[in-house]
Amino acid sequence: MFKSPPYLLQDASVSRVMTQVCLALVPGIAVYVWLLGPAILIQLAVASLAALLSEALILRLRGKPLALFLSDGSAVVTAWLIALTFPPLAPWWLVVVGTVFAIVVAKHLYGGLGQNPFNPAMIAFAVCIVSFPALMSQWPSQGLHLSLAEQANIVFGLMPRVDALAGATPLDALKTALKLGAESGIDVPALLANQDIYGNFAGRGWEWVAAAYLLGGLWLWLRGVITWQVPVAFIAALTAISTALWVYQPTSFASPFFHLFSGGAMLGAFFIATDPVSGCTTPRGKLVFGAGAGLLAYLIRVFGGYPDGVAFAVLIMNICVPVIDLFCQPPIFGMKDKP
Amino acid sequence: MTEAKPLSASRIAVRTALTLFVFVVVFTGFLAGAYLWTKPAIEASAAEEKMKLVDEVLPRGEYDNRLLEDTLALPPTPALGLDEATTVYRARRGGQPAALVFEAVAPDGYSGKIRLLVALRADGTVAGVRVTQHRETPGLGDYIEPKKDKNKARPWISQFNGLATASLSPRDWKVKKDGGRFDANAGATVTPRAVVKAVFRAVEFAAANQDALYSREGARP
Amino acid sequence: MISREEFRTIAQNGVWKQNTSLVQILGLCPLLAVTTNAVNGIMLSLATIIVMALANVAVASLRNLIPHEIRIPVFILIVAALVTVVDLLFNAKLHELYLVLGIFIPLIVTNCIVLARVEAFAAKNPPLQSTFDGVFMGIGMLWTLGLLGGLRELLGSGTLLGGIEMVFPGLEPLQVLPANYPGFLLALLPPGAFILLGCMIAWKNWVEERAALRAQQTPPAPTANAGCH
Amino acid sequence: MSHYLFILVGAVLVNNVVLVKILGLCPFMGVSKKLETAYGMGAATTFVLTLATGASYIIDHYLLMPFGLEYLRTLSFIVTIAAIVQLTEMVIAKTSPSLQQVLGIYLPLITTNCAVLGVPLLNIANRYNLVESLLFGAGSAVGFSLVLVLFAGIRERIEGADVPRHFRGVAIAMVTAGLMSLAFMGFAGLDKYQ
Amino acid sequence: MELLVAIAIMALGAIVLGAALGYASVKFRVEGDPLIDKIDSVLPQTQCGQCGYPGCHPYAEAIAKGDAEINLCPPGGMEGVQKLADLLGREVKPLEAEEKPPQVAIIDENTCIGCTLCIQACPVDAIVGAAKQMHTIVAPLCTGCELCIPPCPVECITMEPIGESLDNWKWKYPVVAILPAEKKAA
Amino acid sequence: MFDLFKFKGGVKPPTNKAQSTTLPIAAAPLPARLAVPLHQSIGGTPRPVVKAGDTVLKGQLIGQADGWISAAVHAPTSGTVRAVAMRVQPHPSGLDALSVVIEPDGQDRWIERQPVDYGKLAPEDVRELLQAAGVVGLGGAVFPTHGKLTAAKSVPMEELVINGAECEPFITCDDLLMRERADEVVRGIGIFRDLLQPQRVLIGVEDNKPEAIAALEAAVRARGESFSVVAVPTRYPAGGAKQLIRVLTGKEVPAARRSTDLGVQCFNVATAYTAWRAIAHGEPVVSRLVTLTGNVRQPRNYEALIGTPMGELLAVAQPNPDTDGIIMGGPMMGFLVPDRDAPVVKATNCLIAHSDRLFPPAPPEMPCIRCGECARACPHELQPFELYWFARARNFGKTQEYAIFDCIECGCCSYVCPSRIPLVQYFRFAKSEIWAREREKNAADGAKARFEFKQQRDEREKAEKAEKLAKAAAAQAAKKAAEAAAAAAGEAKTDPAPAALDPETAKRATIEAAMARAKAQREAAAPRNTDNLSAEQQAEVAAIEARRTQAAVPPQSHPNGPTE
Ligand SMILES: Cc1cc2nc3c(=O)[nH]c(=O)nc-3n(C[C@H](O)[C@H](O)[C@H](O)COP(=O)(O)O)c2cc1C
Ligand SMILES: Cc1cc2nc3c(=O)[nH]c(=O)nc-3n(C[C@H](O)[C@H](O)[C@H](O)COP(=O)(O)O)c2cc1C
Ligand SMILES: Cc1cc2nc3c(=O)[nH]c(=O)nc-3n(C[C@H](O)[C@H](O)[C@H](O)COP(=O)(O)O)c2cc1C
Ligand SMILES: Cc1cc2nc3c(=O)[nH]c(=O)nc-3n(C[C@H](O)[C@H](O)[C@H](O)CO)c2cc1C
Ligand code: SF4
Ligand code: SF4
Ligand code: SF4
Ligand code: SF4
Ligand code: FES
Repeated sequence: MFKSPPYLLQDASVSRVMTQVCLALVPGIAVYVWLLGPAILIQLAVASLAALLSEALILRLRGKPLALFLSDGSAVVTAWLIALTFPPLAPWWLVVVGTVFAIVVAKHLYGGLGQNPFNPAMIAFAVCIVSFPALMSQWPSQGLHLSLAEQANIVFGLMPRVDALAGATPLDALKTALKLGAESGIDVPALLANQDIYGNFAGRGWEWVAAAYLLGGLWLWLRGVITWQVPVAFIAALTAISTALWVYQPTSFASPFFHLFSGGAMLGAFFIATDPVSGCTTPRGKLVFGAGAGLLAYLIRVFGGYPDGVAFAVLIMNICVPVIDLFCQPPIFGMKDKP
Repeated sequence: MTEAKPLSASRIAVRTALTLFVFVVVFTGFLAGAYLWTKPAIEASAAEEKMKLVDEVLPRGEYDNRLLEDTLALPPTPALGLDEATTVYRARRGGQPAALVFEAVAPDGYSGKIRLLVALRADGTVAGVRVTQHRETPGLGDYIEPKKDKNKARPWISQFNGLATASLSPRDWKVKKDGGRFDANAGATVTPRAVVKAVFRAVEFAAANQDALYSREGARP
Repeated sequence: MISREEFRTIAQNGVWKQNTSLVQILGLCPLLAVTTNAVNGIMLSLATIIVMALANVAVASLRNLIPHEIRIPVFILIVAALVTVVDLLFNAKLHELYLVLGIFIPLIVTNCIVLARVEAFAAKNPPLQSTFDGVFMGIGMLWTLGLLGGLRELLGSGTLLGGIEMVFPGLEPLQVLPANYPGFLLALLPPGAFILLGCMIAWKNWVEERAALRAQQTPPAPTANAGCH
Repeated sequence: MSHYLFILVGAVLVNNVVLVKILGLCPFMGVSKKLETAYGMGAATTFVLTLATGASYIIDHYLLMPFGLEYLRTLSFIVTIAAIVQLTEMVIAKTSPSLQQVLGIYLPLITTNCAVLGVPLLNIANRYNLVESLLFGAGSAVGFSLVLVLFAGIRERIEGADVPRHFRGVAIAMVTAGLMSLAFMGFAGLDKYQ
Repeated sequence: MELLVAIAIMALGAIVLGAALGYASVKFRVEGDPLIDKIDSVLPQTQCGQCGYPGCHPYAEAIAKGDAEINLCPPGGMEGVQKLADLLGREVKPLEAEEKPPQVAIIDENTCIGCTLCIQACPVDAIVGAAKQMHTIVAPLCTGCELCIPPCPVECITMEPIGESLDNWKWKYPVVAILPAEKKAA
Repeated sequence: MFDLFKFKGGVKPPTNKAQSTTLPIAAAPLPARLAVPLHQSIGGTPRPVVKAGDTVLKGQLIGQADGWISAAVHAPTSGTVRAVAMRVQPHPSGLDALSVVIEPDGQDRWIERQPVDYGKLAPEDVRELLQAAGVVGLGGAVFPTHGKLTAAKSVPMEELVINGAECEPFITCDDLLMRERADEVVRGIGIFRDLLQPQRVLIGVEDNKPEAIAALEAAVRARGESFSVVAVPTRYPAGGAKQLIRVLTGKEVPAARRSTDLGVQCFNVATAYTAWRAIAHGEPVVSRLVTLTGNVRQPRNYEALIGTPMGELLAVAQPNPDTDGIIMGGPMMGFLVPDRDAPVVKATNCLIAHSDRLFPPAPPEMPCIRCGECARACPHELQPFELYWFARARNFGKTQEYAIFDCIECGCCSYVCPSRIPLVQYFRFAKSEIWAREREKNAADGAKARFEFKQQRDEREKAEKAEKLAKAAAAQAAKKAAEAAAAAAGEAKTDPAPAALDPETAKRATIEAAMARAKAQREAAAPRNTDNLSAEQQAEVAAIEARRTQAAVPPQSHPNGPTE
């Protein structure tokens, strides 16, 4: 018997933490299915399966206990976040490539759970958007209603990828429109007035999905799974910069509301930037991390080459984590008056 | 090594400088020799390189002058999207103007400028267009380059071949999605829009200044 | 002259044991930048081999004439002169490839391998050994660049020997994977280069570990005899 | 004015010498095991690189171009750079033994840092004028130092990770550099107004 | 002509740079090598000579000069090799000899003839005694280098591993509960 | 009411205190044999003053304090000393240490006790009395109390904090002490107050002990003292001295400083009680209150003699059959005693009968997910996961950068960790490695200094010898010159050297055998690394060899050496 003090332990476990994250995603997924169709469920299943299988394989190769690590739930969280950030009708192999890359390269080459410096789900997204930009920017066009079977057929390549499905997310559409520039006579308010695409205040349908993520995120915070610093800093930074530019030139920049409720902003603020493993851990570091991610996300989505910037923003901040944490160490007991 | 008594700094400096001098003289001489020896070959292959590009936009058979030597220096021309000086090549057949080969830039590609080489015949038809430099997204926007285009038989860029500019209205110079006559790959219309717009502007500019371009004194053979 | 044994060590070191890319971790820039296909990598390696061999000869022969304090500038001078000659040759004879390789031909000068070998080997050894050293170091570089280039090409576009037409006009690249292979673009981009090189280094570690294990399992005969009862 | 800003941002982030242009990798890999050395190497490289771009611009414009001697660029640049490095080394050794202790073994490596020759050559390819060249040079150097320091931070952390045996050391560092480079692709397009 | 211009210009550069370098090499010459001290501070200061050098400092000099590998000091153990590798940026190499547990020398008091040979041999003055008197080793001072063993004419010195006591007891590395699922690699 | 401050972190494990507070304190039965360790407090190990066979009386000195930071040890009962030998210790290592084994005679006869009126004594004398009585901190650190009873010179003593918090689950000995012996506790506090002269005296008791608070308040009132009895919120580790000081005074004592530098000092209530008994009754510390609880049928507090074997003591509380170990201390900071024969010592406040039912084994350790729970729980506001990360990788330099020595090993971090990492174990491991390294480094520095000194000495001796030789040669030359001058005719001269050598060669033969053996051994050891040495090195080795051969000369003048 090997036991070490303390002999009392609180009732907590990694799998419980991960389960709570999954639970918190459920409202978002429900709204997603309700407004945008059930394809996302297929993707969630494909991603989870791919994640668990690749994790099992690599655990075996590394001679680690399978059951213990497969049941920790972290691979499922990664898989779900991958599925939720990929286009719902992306071909199944795209999701699999992303997930396997995330689990094998981004996670297990660094030793697995808890040791990866980069957010695996975002690595998956980045790898796929860089490698397969066409497939990663095909979102179902608005008002496209397909049955579950049809959607499954598209995902599994049994049905041609009709052009009708090559819509763009609100962010992408806005960006494309802006690229045409002043000469095309399009200004942002006019564009956003289009209810069909932009719905009430962000992308049609998307705004409610984002709102549900917000709700789930708040629940996570209440449960103590995440702390307030990252989401608050992320949202504050995104709001600040988008408000500033919007006030400065409302014809070319969208409102902060639009930016908060479109794309991956809410998911990013509450579920992705908060990844404890790859994010900052000191309280002040978390503020810097969140603010940096929010700022970069805006810059990339508005001025950069990719329709949404959350993934790259988080990855770029991941790079800075060790240095940020180094400079943000909180003072320890009894040393508060000294810097 | 000789452990002689330390020399003064200036003595050492002179000694080092001289040694280095000798080495430099020897090796520079060697290099200069090599340069002079390869110079003709390099110039030839540079010319050949240029001709290869020109050949892609303008068939050899359509002119009989030494095109690379019949050039005109063009100052920075906003109409061509150019903010630096370039060269216009003038093809003639039997001394008569045959075609102009010149550069143009589409400034509003998906990720920056797209450089084009355009050949416009004297009769107002487009002989061909080639992309010479771009940073469009690989796998998405790069089909404007025939090498990368999945459609090998009829690459996208070949749509410009033989277009009679006079018969087109400005409304036609658009991608189909915007109501024009040019195809574009679904999901990547920013790039073709930019190219089409740039070609249109370039062709208009050349057509308007045709006389001057053919006749202005440049380097003639 | 050079003994067989010496030759073997030089060859082994260059090609495997002291492989510049996988062990010394030098000369990484060309290794990663030009290996979007095997041909580029191989051609640049050939250029490097030429430079390295000639530079080693030159330095080894002149080593006694070079004063210590300007040792490095003179070495660099020699290397730079050779590189420029190679640059001019590529420009003249393989112009297309010259354009593709771009600044990486002049950058052979700063390729750490060249200077490292000049400093570490040629400056201390006679010309013949130095030449071999340069050549084998180059061969080590050649196969790694070729392999990495091939891997990236295959993963990225499903072909092999892309760009061969620039060296041998008339030859065509091989389409290895099915034509509708979507192409894993990442492999052709810098991140793919880094990651694949990381995997190659891990692969070399694995091979060496296996070799070491095998050597342990089959110990030399006398020890085995002594070990049994 | 904003044109200069874009050159600078482009050089530091969008076209980062190490992660995008793939230059200067040997010191990037070699001197990033510890944050401390990374700071020093970054500083030294910034100094040398900025100086090298200035010097090579002057050499190119006032010595080589007037006489049509462009083919001597490589030779003259690199010899000048080597001399600058050696001078720096001597001055540091004399004036700051502590800096020498940290950098002593690495300073000579700067000569063989591709970035130091590559950036001046890129300057010429981009037809930058003196101010632009210096900005691009300094920007590249800052970009180099920045990623070097961040990379060192990550490597220090990975030291403690349970990395699979064969990947320990350089291999995982290489993978990390790859993922950093992937992240840096996010900056793509931020300099497109240049 | 072109050739001459090229040579002239380069020669000019060469003279300027050469002069600057030569001048600087004299003006900025530094004495001594702080590296040696750094290396020396990493070595265990056992002064046992097992590295093949007469003491730690000479070994440090040899390493600094590049004449010696960093893996020759058995008392330093793998940890020492690691530290040297970190300091010098060299590759870690396995130690030349196997590591020994810490030990002290003990003199068998009944056999000792008081010859003082071991006193002369001990590099760290850990042996006390006078001629013809029984000698004793001051255990806390003994570095366990074994240098006193060979000179003893009557073989009365033996090495004993240092046992565990409450004073030097250490908490062990926590047993990692995660074991391979399948049989551990034999 | 009293304004309380807060400390960050902390946890609230189930307290499990009710079980052992139902019955009053009882006296534990006299065991058959007592093993009293000499080292029972921080500081120097007391020197034994008895030997096997001596008879001792209860309270008789058996270990004399060694130095100022050390406290005396006394016989817990009357009887015979059976041995002064190595016996197993109540220590996680299970190692032995010097103990006095006493066989009780069953009469429990006290030596003559001398109560004193400390008011008439100089403060130094009171401190000496306390040291002689073996009064040490009973809160767990067992620091000799007299050592803590001096105020800092530069800082006025503002608060005396009395620690009755008893925050660890299961433990109730201080609670019962305060309930039943509040008066003596208050009188003991009075001694401390008189010695330290603080402006305020604050008695901190966790608010889950209302009876104790009431008893103390009554006692304070009865004595007419001005001490404040303060109920502090129940949260582990509110009883840690630094936390309690923080809660009561708002002061944070950094790890590197003493609390007296901030004008505060802290004592445990039991320490105050023993101090009073020692001064006012002349009774040295020979017993203490021990809570017997956990997997037992009858949890209760006992007054147990120091040296009682733990297994024997626990049996009094009737452990359940599935008991498979004894935890000394609480479940948070205590440890499983490796041997049931380990004795009760002054630090033993509680014995918990352990069973897997009561303390289920932790699920397997998972990797740290950096969730930060531990950092939020750490009362010292450290970053336990960073400490863990570097301790696990054996990067001890980094653990020190992250202030590992500020960790008080309270176990809060391990308690909350969802990955079930035994964090504290990693920290203990890292700390003891760092200490070991420190020891090694000191040893190496010493060795280096001695080596250099020896080298210098050798140099000097060589120089002296050379000088002597030169002088001798000069003298001889002079002599020869004189001789030559005298024998002007130029006689053939004889060389005296061979003659001088002759007797030595003869003597050498006597120990030839020994020398041969030594040589063979030396040669067996020599060849290492000597073949590729540079010329100078070889010269140096040769010089060393030469020195050795030279050194071999002196004993040769004592041919009978080997047979001695
Ligand atoms: C990463 C990424 C890169 C893209 N690159 C290009 C490109 O190079 N060229 C292009 O025309 N569209 C590109 N797009 C697509 C545009 O954002 C936009 O969706 C598309 O051009 C609109 O085409 P549509 O009008 O056919 O929907 C890219 C999209 C993404 C997500
Ligand atoms: C070498 C040493 C000297 C000490 N000297 C004093 C002292 O002069 N005054 C004092 O109040 N405490 C002194 N202490 C005690 C500690 O500061 C601390 O109060 C004691 O360990 C109780 O703390 P704890 O039980 O909270 O761990 C000393 C400790 C050590 C190790
Ligand atoms: C985590 C922790 C918890 C502690 N809990 C208590 C406690 O509940 N009661 C107590 O008297 N001492 C406790 N101590 C010991 C005190 O820190 C301190 O040593 C003691 O109060 C000083 O008094 P003493 O010298 O009289 O023992 C604890 C120490 C630590 C590190
Ligand atoms: C609050 C929270 C957020 C998480 N976010 C992510 C995420 O964005 N991407 C991901 O791959 N895993 C995420 N995980 C799961 C897990 O931490 C991740 O797989 C680790 O990086 C694997 O080592 C999250 C877990 C928690 C508790
Ligand atoms: S082996 Fe190590 S301890 Fe012994 S002398 Fe050499 S360096 Fe010193
Ligand atoms: S006593 Fe012997 S083993 Fe110990 S230090 Fe001296 S020579 Fe070495
Ligand atoms: S509580 Fe455990 S898992 Fe969480 S950060 Fe701390 S050590 Fe890591
Ligand atoms: S054991 Fe140490 S690190 Fe853990 S909570 Fe307590 S003080 Fe903090
Ligand atoms: S090859 Fe570029 S720095 Fe070494």
